[in-house]
Amino acid sequence: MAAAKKSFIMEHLRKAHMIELLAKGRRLDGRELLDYRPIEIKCNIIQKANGSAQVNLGNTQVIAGVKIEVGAPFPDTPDKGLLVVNAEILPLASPYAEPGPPDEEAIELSRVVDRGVRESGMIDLSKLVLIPGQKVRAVFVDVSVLNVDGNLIDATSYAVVSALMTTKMPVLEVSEGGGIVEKAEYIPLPFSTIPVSVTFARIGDSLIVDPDSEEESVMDARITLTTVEGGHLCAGQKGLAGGLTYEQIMFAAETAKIKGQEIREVIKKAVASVG
Amino acid sequence: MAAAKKSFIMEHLRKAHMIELLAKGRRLDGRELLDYRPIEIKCNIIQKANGSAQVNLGNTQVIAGVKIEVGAPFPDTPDKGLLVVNAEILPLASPYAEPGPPDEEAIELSRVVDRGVRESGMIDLSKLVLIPGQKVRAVFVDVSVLNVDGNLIDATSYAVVSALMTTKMPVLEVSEGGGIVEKAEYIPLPFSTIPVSVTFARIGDSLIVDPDSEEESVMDARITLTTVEGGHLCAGQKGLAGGLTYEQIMFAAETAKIKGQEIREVIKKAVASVG
Amino acid sequence: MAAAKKSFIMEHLRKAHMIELLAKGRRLDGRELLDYRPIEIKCNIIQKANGSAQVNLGNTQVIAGVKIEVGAPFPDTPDKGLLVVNAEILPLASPYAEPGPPDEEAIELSRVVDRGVRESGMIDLSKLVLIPGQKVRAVFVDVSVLNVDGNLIDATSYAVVSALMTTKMPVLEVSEGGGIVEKAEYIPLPFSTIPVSVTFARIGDSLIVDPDSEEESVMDARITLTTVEGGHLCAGQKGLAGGLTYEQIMFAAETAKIKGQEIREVIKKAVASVG
Amino acid sequence: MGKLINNGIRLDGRRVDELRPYKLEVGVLKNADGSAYIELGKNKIIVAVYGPKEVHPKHIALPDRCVIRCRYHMSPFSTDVRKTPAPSRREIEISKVIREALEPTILVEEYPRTAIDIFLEVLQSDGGSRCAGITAAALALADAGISMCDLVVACAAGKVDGTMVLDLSDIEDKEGEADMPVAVMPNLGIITLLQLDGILTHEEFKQGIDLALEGCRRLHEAQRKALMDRYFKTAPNQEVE
Amino acid sequence: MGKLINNGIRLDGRRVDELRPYKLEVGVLKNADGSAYIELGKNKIIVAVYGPKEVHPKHIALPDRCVIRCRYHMSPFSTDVRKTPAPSRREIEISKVIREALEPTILVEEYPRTAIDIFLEVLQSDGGSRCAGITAAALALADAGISMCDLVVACAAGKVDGTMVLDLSDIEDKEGEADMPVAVMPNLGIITLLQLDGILTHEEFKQGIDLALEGCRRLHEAQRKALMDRYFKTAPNQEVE
Amino acid sequence: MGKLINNGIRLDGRRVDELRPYKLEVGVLKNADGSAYIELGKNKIIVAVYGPKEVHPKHIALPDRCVIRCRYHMSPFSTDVRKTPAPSRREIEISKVIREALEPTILVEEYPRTAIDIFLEVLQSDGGSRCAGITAAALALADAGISMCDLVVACAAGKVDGTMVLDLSDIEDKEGEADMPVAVMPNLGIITLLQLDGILTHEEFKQGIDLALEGCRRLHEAQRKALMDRYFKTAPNQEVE
Repeated sequence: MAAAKKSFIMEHLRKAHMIELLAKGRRLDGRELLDYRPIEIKCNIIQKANGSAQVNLGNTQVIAGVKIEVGAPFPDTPDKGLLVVNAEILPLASPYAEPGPPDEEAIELSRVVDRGVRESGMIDLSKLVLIPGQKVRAVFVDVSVLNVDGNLIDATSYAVVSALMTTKMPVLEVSEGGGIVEKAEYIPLPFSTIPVSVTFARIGDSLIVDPDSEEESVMDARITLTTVEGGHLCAGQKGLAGGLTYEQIMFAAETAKIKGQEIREVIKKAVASVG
Repeated sequence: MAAAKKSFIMEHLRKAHMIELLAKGRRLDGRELLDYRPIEIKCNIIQKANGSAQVNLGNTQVIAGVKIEVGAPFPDTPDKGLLVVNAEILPLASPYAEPGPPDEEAIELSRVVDRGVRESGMIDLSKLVLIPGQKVRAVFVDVSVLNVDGNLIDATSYAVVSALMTTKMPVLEVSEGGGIVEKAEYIPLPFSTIPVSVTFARIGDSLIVDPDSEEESVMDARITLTTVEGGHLCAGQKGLAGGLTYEQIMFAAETAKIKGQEIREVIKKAVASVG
Repeated sequence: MAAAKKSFIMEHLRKAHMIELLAKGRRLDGRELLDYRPIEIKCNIIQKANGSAQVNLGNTQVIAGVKIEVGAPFPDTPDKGLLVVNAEILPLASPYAEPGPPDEEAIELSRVVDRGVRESGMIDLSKLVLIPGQKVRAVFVDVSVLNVDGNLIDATSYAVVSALMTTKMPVLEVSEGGGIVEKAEYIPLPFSTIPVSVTFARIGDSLIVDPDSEEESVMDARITLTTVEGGHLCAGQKGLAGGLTYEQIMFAAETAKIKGQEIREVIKKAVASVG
Repeated sequence: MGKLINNGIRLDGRRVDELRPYKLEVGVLKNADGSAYIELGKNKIIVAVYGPKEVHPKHIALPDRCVIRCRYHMSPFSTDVRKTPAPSRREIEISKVIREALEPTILVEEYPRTAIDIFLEVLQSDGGSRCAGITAAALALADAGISMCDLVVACAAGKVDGTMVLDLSDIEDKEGEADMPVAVMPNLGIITLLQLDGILTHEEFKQGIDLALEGCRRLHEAQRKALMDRYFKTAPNQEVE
Repeated sequence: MGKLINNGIRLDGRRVDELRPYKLEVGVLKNADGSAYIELGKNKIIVAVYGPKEVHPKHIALPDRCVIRCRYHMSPFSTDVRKTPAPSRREIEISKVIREALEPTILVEEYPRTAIDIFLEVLQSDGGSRCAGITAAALALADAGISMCDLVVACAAGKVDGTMVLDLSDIEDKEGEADMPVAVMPNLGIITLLQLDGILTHEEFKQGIDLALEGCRRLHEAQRKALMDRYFKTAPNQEVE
Repeated sequence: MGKLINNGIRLDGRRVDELRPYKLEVGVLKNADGSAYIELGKNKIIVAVYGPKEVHPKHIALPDRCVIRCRYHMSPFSTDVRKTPAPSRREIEISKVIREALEPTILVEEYPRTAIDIFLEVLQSDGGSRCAGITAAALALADAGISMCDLVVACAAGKVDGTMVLDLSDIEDKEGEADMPVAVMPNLGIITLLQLDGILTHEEFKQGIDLALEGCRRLHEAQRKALMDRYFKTAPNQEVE
């Protein structure tokens, strides 16, 4: 996505104004520094997918869909299924998004969300093996970003996790000849912990969570920290052309644990409601 | 192919002049509204291909070549051979054609001609199976457009059909181990009906067949209707940024039947002449 | 690599000056017309590669690395291993190099060096077959050009030949089931003659060897001739938008034999030093 | 008895001249200048319009009119078997015919030197997704305030088990004899999309177009209602018109 | 006795210094500014020239000369096994050497800030297609009225069964010991293309070039005749020169 | 006993807080405006900087600052299994995080309307190549004379066999529990890169950052020495500072 063309004077004014406001602990839309916007999660909205979820995080809207296929494992992990997360920032999502292959922003988005899920151990890939070294289940999680209003990483992450949690896959049996027979029965994906990412923006000296597009347009640095059930960290990614102090990072790590637990409950509730 | 850069005033004048002329039932090159330009078809011009034909439709020149290979069927049609039609508007064909992968115009051309052949049932793909679900014949029909002077769809369609009708393929035998053995004998492709497309241009209120480049540069809408032996319709495609009335479409459907039968005879004669 | 943007007047002056100088048998950097710049060859510099060599030819710097894999032979040469030479002019090598897939200059470079090795018969590809028609060794020689200062063809050629000569590959055994078992033992690639390319530039009426970037920027034509041990020619490629006389070509052929033998000794010595 | 129609009743319980259930909504995306959403059978399609806006690169701008660009794209999870995200040749052709179905109604001369982008995303696909997409895209254009001389509405007819039927589902499209998508400017009666795949007699061809136009007429009512809901529902109990 | 030459006679019946049958034609395409067609053995190649014309993008234009662009491309049906339409690395290299074989004869300074495009399409391929392509392309340039200081004509020599032969066929190219394509400006005697694949002694190298130049001389006669036929055949029985 | 650490000693003989052997060199390429080379364990990485320079295409230039572009690329022979030359998604992401780790220190406002290109080529890869690349790239920027408010230096810490360790090798990265690359502006103490893959308690996270920063401190000494060697070693036996 091309960066928004900016009026440079207006940009500096807006940033100065926002820094002043944040120093008083307030944000343009009235939120506290560590408040998320409303999070709405709707699961099972795409019947043709094995699992799906739409997440609205304020005006940011994303849909994740899970498709499960049979494929070959990677040569160096013959005893593991495949997990592939891929996000596309659709051209309908923003005046700055353009058709074409994913740019570096979309690739980073996909890979950060992928690592959050993968490193948390949420999905036990060793349970997705059909014939070791030959046939495994491949879990494709595709994300379509429909409207961009900041913090795509968290919205995408929650959609991916919710879609995985509501995924049903057919029981498969390996026949004697090595063929795969699909049964009419469906089982859930083998998942355990729920990883939750929390994304911070640094604007001036203030650290806020869940920046919207206007805040992102003036932020200096970004950091995403993902925690597992219980609060341990499992993934992190600093972004943008600014830095962070040691103290800011430690503060973010503590906050990610607390906010992560709150959001984990939101996800659980949304998933339970379609249970 | 990039649209021709146009002088807008000249374009409007030319169009006004052409509409006036067409209202009197005449065309710039002297044809009647429902006259085709001369159609020349030469078959078997590429010895390395299994079948081939060059079609000159006025100054529009195209060559189709058929290559038959052995491939795997699509998973959802294990009992059918493959048919692939692909047309390239070569950069030597026009000042507006450019090197590179096919643009939307070339893709539409390929797909419209492909559907005309496919939906007519001309080629019985079920007779091209060698080992069901594993090995089938794959019929590649590639078209090189050498000179563009309007109505590429019909020229390409006639070249593809003529090339298929003159195609010879080696007899193949499946050995016990599942290998494929090529015999020295050659047989024709199993084909039945001859689909013939007829393309109309609407310019103002007039409907003409076989538009040349000059007519295409001012046409409002295009419609192609393909008929099979006996006159039933088997494929259709409206194109361009204008519409058609109900009556124009019904008139086109009737005309496609009549002109289609005339052109079918031309194709048969060309094919018969190479035995 | 985009051609250098040039000041046209300066270019003409520089060329005139250089032609004058060359007519007196002298070059800008003091070399004789048939002198190479110093050739430094360091082998085995990349431990993860099966073979490797860095060549510095004046300020031109290239690294070649050999990786040996198991692959399928081409259908029309079931009894031969694979040899693939691929050179990339890295963006760090010159202000005019750009990231992206190889352009025509890099493709020509790869293919000319590839043919020099291939046509010389240096590598006996028939000795790289594991299971005829099914599994063979594939020898990938990748070249990263690190700094461009003229005569990439020769620098790349010497690096590729030196890397191949120092290549060690694991002994492979074909098990009964057709599997490939890798042994802990290593053997050299089966090579015989050492092909050596010699590249000439024509500037005005003078023929020089090993042009640097400044000489290349004014050269009229280029010719590369490769000889095998003993002096026979095995490959040639004329380049650039100028021509050569019959006499110039015959002179180049004789000179390629003499200079080739000198450089062959340099390569042998470098290879022997790591033996 | 056919396998797709029994006693005049189709597999999904419809009569031969019945549409699948549908739902139309206008103004569903915040960033787009105009947007709309359609469900038709299992189809779920969202459409955004951006423009009129500056054109990049500039040399493709036209001095006397705007450029219309259109992209029909399927999300990877929208199909029975996962679709790779890169646009297929099918998607490229459909993008073209959708653009050409909508362009006749846009007053392109009102927006010289600009571009209008129409993006259709198929979130779930069923038979007739190009028609459903056109019906929604016309609403998104209206929502964006683009000058048009009419709406455009689309619907397919086809031949299934020897009978002409309206609005083919996925399985009817695959197993049936013919499919014919039609788009029309409903007030002007101008047909702006016509495709045919499969063999029809001339009589069936006419029947099919008549049937498709009848489907378009009904969907056009739904279009009008969706626009009303968006723009004139000032108070809950006060239906405008 | 070799398998490719027996008693001085090659598989296709030729002597070692004989060309394959050929046919040259000028002005075969309507839209191109210049065009030509060549058959040489089984080769069938058509060439179009467009230009001098405006350059896009503009920043690649040169202030003191024209840019020459060249594309050698094989139709998918031109080869024994179907070739995918996307340009291969081989086609990209051959496009470059053909351009560099033709460029020495073009008076590029006469056309500052413009481009000349040369498009070669191989409709059927045989040994020596790059040489045949160059021979035809020079005619297409002449047909386009481009200022040139000479024509260019090309022909290969090579080593087959230990013998130096002229104009290798497909099988001689594949099974033979060496192949050496040569292009020359026939009146000026300047060599503009030289490639060699395969081992030759210096004596054989010289023989090969001499043989190739002799082939070029004969093909140049054919070039002149083709141009005559196109431009000076005013009346049927009146041979000009 | 773990399989990667025994009695506090790692497979390659290091203690848990020890760096692999390293070597830093400045000014290694002739054409680049600045360049540097680093070896760290088996990593061999060369970095070139070009700029500040004119931007193409012009519309991506910024009126009040320079654009920083960065490419991290692995040579095909740099890895255990040959890597195809086209950039992978991993390389694209790493290019972005390296650029964002370096950009905070560059005084971009000093170079309006220009671009600075940073090219990293991994000639041989080992664990921690992105960190080693950043450490070398900062030297290449300094060598190019780019205005910076500090250097940048990077090092990873991680968890292996339950223990926090410094500067993970390839096998420790693959078989260990967690890897955390960190970059810092050493004099200002600002952290410009932080990534984490794998589960850590908050205490381990803090330990890891402390360990990584200690590694950075040591590598920063090496950076300073490399710059001294390049710029102030006027006579062999005269060490400056």
